[in-house]
Amino acid sequence: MSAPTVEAPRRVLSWRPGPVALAGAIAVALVIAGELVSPGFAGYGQLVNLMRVAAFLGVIAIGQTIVIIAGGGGVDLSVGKVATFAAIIGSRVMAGDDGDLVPAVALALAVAAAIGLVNGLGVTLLRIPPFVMTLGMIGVVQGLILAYTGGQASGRAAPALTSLVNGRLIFDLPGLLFLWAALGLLAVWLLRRTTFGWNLFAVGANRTAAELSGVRADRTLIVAYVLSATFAGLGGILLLGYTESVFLDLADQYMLPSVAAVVIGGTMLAGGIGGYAGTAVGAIVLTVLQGLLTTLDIGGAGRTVVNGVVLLVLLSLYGRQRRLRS
Amino acid sequence: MNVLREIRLPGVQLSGTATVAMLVAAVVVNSALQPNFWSAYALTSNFATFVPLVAIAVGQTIVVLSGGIDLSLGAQVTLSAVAAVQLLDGRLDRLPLAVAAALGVGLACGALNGLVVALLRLQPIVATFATSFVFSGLALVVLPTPGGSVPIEVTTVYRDAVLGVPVALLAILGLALLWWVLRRHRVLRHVYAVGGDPEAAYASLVPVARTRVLAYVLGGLFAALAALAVLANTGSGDPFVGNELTLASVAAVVLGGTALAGGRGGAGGSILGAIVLALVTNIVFFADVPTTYRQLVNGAVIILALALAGIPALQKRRPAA
Amino acid sequence: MSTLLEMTGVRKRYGGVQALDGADLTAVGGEVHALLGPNGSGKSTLDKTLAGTVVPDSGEIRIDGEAARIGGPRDAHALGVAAVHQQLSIVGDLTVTQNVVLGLEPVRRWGFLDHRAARDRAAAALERFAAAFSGRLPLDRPAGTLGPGEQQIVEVAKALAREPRVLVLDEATASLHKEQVEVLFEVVRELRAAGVLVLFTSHRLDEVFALCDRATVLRNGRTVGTVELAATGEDELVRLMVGDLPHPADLAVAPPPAGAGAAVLEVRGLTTDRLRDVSFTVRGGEVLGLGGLQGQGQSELLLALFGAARITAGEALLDGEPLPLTSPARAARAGIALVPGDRGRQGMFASRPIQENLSLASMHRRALGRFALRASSERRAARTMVDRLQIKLGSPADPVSTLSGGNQQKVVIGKWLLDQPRVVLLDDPTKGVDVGAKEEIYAIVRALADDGAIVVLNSSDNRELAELSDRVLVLFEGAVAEELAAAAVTENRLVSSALRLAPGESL
Amino acid sequence: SSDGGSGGGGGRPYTIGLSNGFVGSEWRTQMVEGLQAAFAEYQKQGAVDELVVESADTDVNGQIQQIRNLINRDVDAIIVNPNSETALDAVFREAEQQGIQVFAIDQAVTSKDVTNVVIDQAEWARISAKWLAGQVGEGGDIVVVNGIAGHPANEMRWNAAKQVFADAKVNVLSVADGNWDQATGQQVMTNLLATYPDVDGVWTQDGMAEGVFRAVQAADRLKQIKISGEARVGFMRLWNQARADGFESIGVVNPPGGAVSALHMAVNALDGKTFAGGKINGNTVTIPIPYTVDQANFEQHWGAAGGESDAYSLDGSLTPEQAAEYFQ
Ligand SMILES: Nc1ncnc2c1ncn2[C@@H]1O[C@H](COP(=O)(O)OP(=O)(O)OP(=O)(O)O)[C@@H](O)[C@H]1O
Ligand SMILES: Nc1ncnc2c1ncn2[C@@H]1O[C@H](COP(=O)(O)OP(=O)(O)OP(=O)(O)O)[C@@H](O)[C@H]1O
Ligand SMILES: O[C@@H]1[C@@H](O)[C@H](O)OC[C@H]1O
Ligand SMILES: [Mg+2]
Ligand SMILES: [Mg+2]
Repeated sequence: MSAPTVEAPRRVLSWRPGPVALAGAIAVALVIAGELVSPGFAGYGQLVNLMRVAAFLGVIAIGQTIVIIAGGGGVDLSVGKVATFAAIIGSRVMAGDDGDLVPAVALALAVAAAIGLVNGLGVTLLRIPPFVMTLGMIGVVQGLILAYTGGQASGRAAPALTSLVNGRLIFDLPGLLFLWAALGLLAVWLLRRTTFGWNLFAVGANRTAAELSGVRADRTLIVAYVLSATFAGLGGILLLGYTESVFLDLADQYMLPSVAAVVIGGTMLAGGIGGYAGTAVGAIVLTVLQGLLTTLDIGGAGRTVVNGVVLLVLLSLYGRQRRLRS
Repeated sequence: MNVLREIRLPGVQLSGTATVAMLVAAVVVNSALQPNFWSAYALTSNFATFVPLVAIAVGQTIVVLSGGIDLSLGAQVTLSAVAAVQLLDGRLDRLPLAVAAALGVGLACGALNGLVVALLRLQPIVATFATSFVFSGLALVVLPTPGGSVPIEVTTVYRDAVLGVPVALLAILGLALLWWVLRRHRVLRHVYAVGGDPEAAYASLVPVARTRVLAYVLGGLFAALAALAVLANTGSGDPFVGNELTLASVAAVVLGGTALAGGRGGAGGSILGAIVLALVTNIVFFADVPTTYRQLVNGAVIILALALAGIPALQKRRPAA
Repeated sequence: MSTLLEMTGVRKRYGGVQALDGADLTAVGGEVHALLGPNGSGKSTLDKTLAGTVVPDSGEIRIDGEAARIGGPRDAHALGVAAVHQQLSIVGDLTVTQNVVLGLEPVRRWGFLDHRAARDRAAAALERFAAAFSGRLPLDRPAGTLGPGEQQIVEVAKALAREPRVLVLDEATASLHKEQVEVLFEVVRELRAAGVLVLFTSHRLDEVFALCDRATVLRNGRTVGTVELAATGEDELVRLMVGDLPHPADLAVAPPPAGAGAAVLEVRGLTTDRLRDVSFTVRGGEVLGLGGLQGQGQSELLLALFGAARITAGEALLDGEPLPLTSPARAARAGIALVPGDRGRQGMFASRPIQENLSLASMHRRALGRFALRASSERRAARTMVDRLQIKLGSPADPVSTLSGGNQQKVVIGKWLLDQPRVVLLDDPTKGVDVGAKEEIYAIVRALADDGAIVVLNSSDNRELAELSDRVLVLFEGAVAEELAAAAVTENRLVSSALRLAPGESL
Repeated sequence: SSDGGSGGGGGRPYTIGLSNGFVGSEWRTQMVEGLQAAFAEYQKQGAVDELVVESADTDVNGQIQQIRNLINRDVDAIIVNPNSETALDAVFREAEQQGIQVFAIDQAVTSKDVTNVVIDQAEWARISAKWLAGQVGEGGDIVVVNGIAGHPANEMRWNAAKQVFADAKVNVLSVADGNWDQATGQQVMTNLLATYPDVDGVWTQDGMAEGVFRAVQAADRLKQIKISGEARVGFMRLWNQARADGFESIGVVNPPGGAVSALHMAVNALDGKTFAGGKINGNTVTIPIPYTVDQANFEQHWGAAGGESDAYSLDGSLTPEQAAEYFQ
């Protein structure tokens, strides 16, 4: 046996920079393509706009990343509805008044977290497959929304929230981007530098082994679903700041794109592999793609087909699974 | 070692009895709430309603068994349906052509999915989400606005009964029979093996890539059959008609006892699961649940059904602490 | 006899690891050829290039003198190669029959399955091993419900059913008990007589000497020589494999918390589905072995003590305090460690870095507020274990799946050593571990005991039990049948005791 | 109603069913609530006894099930806001065969077994398109934020508006889809502005104008870009605030109250009356667009509706008397 080789552990805690860099390169390529086909697309103002739009998806996808990493078929299809519900609660409570902003956000996030808790309990204690648990939850939350609003969402964003989201800070960048950066760093830290994060990866990679290593797998999973719903709720609140008014289906459309952003970012749906940096870039890629498709005047049908094809190309660049034969 | 096997279980897998029990309960409750549940019209119309979801659920089952999932099945239904209805143009003599077109489209869509999932090795949830855009976009190209018509004979026969047995029920039995036949074929055995453990299957000489492609192709085949049922049920073409069947098909698969992780389960359960799903909607209606709460109750019932099935697993798993 | 198989200059690189670095192997039909080497030397990789699950970067494989292109398992099958890999290829949800015929299912017209023919073929392949299933072949049981040894036999039967000319057995005996091994050997000898080439890999040298004709030894991915075993002594072979045996390092493991020296574990009437009224007492500093035929509840007992089995009666006290037997997490917090028997399923996080695998069980101790990790201290902790256990790796950031089997096992053990356990439960801890590493692990076990920890050890290897245990409980059908103490703990005694208890199963 | 099995027919009081396949929109809520209020009036008169509401987010297949449930509930008439222009044809026939009268609202359907009671979507679009064309003038450049491509109402509206712009020689630079969703409309308009910062106007439909406005406002181009608006309170609030700076817009009412108009028609029809000649074209009864909010009458409408919540659509429906005039 040769002497044990311990290489300089240069990337002990950073996992696979590959997909992130690649996704970033693709985002840049899309922007350049956009500028070529519709000049103005790569202007500073438009880039900032795109980043701002990406932020909503990016924040919602934080939780989606966590849940997917947790494995066991982990996925949260209810993020869109939960985001909508949080925005509805928030807008009704703050009702356009800065004074009520904090309680409004707190209440909205608490309700979101409670929904996440139910998802988590269903997935762990009752062993309902996450896909179906969170799918059923969509109907439940929709019912709660109708009951809460009577079918008419009302209320308005507090000015402070709007100026946080839309207002320009340094470099003419909206506050939302700083907020997203901070949340993103928090997510990365949580995943890479905390016992929760490492437990999460362990549970995702091999739940039995995790339990037999003393990890409380159920608790970890429940926390994952609570975080997912909470970040979704936060995304909904931020979206409220952007639109200022609220609607019954405000954030519903984020359901599958949030999963796509995670996968494009290199996280494996099988669980146990991935990270948030990739997801953030994935959210940007998807948003730039939508922006590009919007400015191309190719008609709804063509746009839809191109959207699908480009997604496939993106995925085939790195969203691939291992091969069976090495 | 059974303890650890349970810890390892990725989710509930309903037993056949649980699914059947659910169906019986749904039928009993529904017939109690709906006075004319057993009338000829109610029976034929109920079964007519079930067929599209049943068909697509069988297709989804095969894909799920292979370890995948197909979020484009609904879009495939749409594309197959609009292709068929365009050719059909209201003429009965064109029916064989239209059926062939629907099947051809379904198989081609399945082949594309198989290609991207098995050969390019893209992750199925997102890959098929992407192909669903391709299929729905193409559906709009084929049929830019709703139109086209199905010969009246087709829609009439679909709503008819033969010797008191609804034609739509016969269609469901036909789907079950098709499944029963497939189940006895080597390809389905390989589908189970690949879904159960791809690496082991590969080392055991199973043509993994080809099997995966075939699973998606079979998914497409059943999507095409669903499309034909949709056409018979609706009587005309619509470029959005099937898209929402997708998620319901996954719910039906799980209610039917197939593990989303792959390799375990079967389409028999999914057929029952699809019927249960449709009956729950009826029950909620006939129980006069206020409209505000219908979706809530619907979602909660599905979660509860799965939860009840999960409780035995819970009890087995841990000692009373 | 003419050369049947010739592998020359085979190279395979995985990222930063050169798994095979120009390995050669030449073998003839009608011999049992051992493929030996320390953990990570490339044995399995070489086997896989032959079986088609790994495509080498370069090198040549000739069969009957013809250059063979093996692009996948089915190419290998066409050339008459069948393999039992170290990592089993059993599909747990399929029945035993379905597994045995998998990929080569007998079919009738149009590809429809012929169930009768499949059963017949499976029954024929398994018949030889009937005794291992207490006479009744579990043809229709899902293979996943079988024990590890039984699964291993199904895997062997599957390979045999392919009627190979070249049969690869990569640690195919690792989960087998002595009796089962004997049956397998009989079959192998018949195959040899029929002109089949059997490539045999095992870390149990007695098996190698008992069965094989020649041995090719790999080191660091290169062939260091081929020897006639009849003319080679064990020491010589070991030296060929590992160079001079390293002195077990000065293994100062983290000592258990002060005052734990007098720890006492008292088990009273422990009963589960598979255990009947098990009672015993162990003290700190003692190694308690669990003996008997395989599958008599040894693993279940360890799992039960770790809170991972459903207990219907009984209790366990550590220093007089009742142990929570309800969850592994609680057990771990009470100072218990378990090295489980099934490394892949229960022990490791294949896709996660070696670093995390090592840190996981103990990181909360080093974390700020049990939550915030410091990269540097985690790195240091992992490095300590890598050095102590001499884990051969590229970088600690690599997934643990990139390690050889033996090195993976060291990682699984290492994660608990960082946690300063008071009670260490070991389920076959040296399965698949090479001679050198085995010595290291033995030294660790002794050091743990010397520092006052309680060690409970299950092993499929009676030699190992005899060497390490102060006392052995022989289990039979979930109950303690006999207790062997001190001088009575010998390999022979263990074997005879196990067999005597199962007269119906004379193998 | 008490007659079993075959449903339909019989005299007063009538049972009416509503099938609505989309609830993610305040407009639909208003539609349902308006119908319920009008229904209560008829109930007092003893003309009707029960309103059976089927309202959920669903697809065509689900709506077929809704309608079958209503048939099984023995309703006398069904008011349906259809999820498809064509794909409910066969189930409508089932209803017709059981003697149930079906009225489609909001969007016309092709089935001859149904009476469409709808506004003229093409005309609805033409009003705002003409206004915008007038604002940007010949040679003006505009972009368009439409609803969902392939959706019948969307196609009808856009085909009419497109013609208006062609006739007025207005250049349509790009057409994008905003999914009848304010947030999406806002994002889409933001993207369009990046590529076409110098457009003179944007034509959009109801349900997206508020988002489009915010996007233009964020780009600080409200003064340069004309926006065809919507008659909803949220948009009108923005309009009101911007009026001081000279902002002008238009909001054509797309009345949720169409359901109420249809209810009046249904009661008349169930009473055995038939449509007067000239009032029905094929199987379509076109009800007038109630009114249009414009620069001139803004104050008046804002004064009346400003207290409602943002999602409220300005509304209007036929009175029972007006509805009766459609019959012989
Ligand atoms: N880790 C994995 N997880 C899931 N799928 C995988 C994995 N690795 C490989 N696959 C799939 O299995 C296939 C195995 O490759 P290969 O092409 O050799 O298949 P095969 O069994 O030889 O079939 P054929 O001979 O028909 O090509 C890959 O193409 C891929 O689709
Ligand atoms: N899939 C893989 N990815 C990366 N490295 C690998 C992979 N498989 C094997 N290796 C590396 O190749 C080397 C040889 O491994 P191999 O499994 O062939 O060893 P072995 O001789 O069979 O060892 P053991 O006795 O422990 O089974 C090891 O260093 C191992 O870490
Ligand atoms: O049906 C449509 C409604 O749902 C939407 O919200 O507004 C416009 C209507 O035509
Ligand atoms: Mg090996
Ligand atoms: Mg191949």
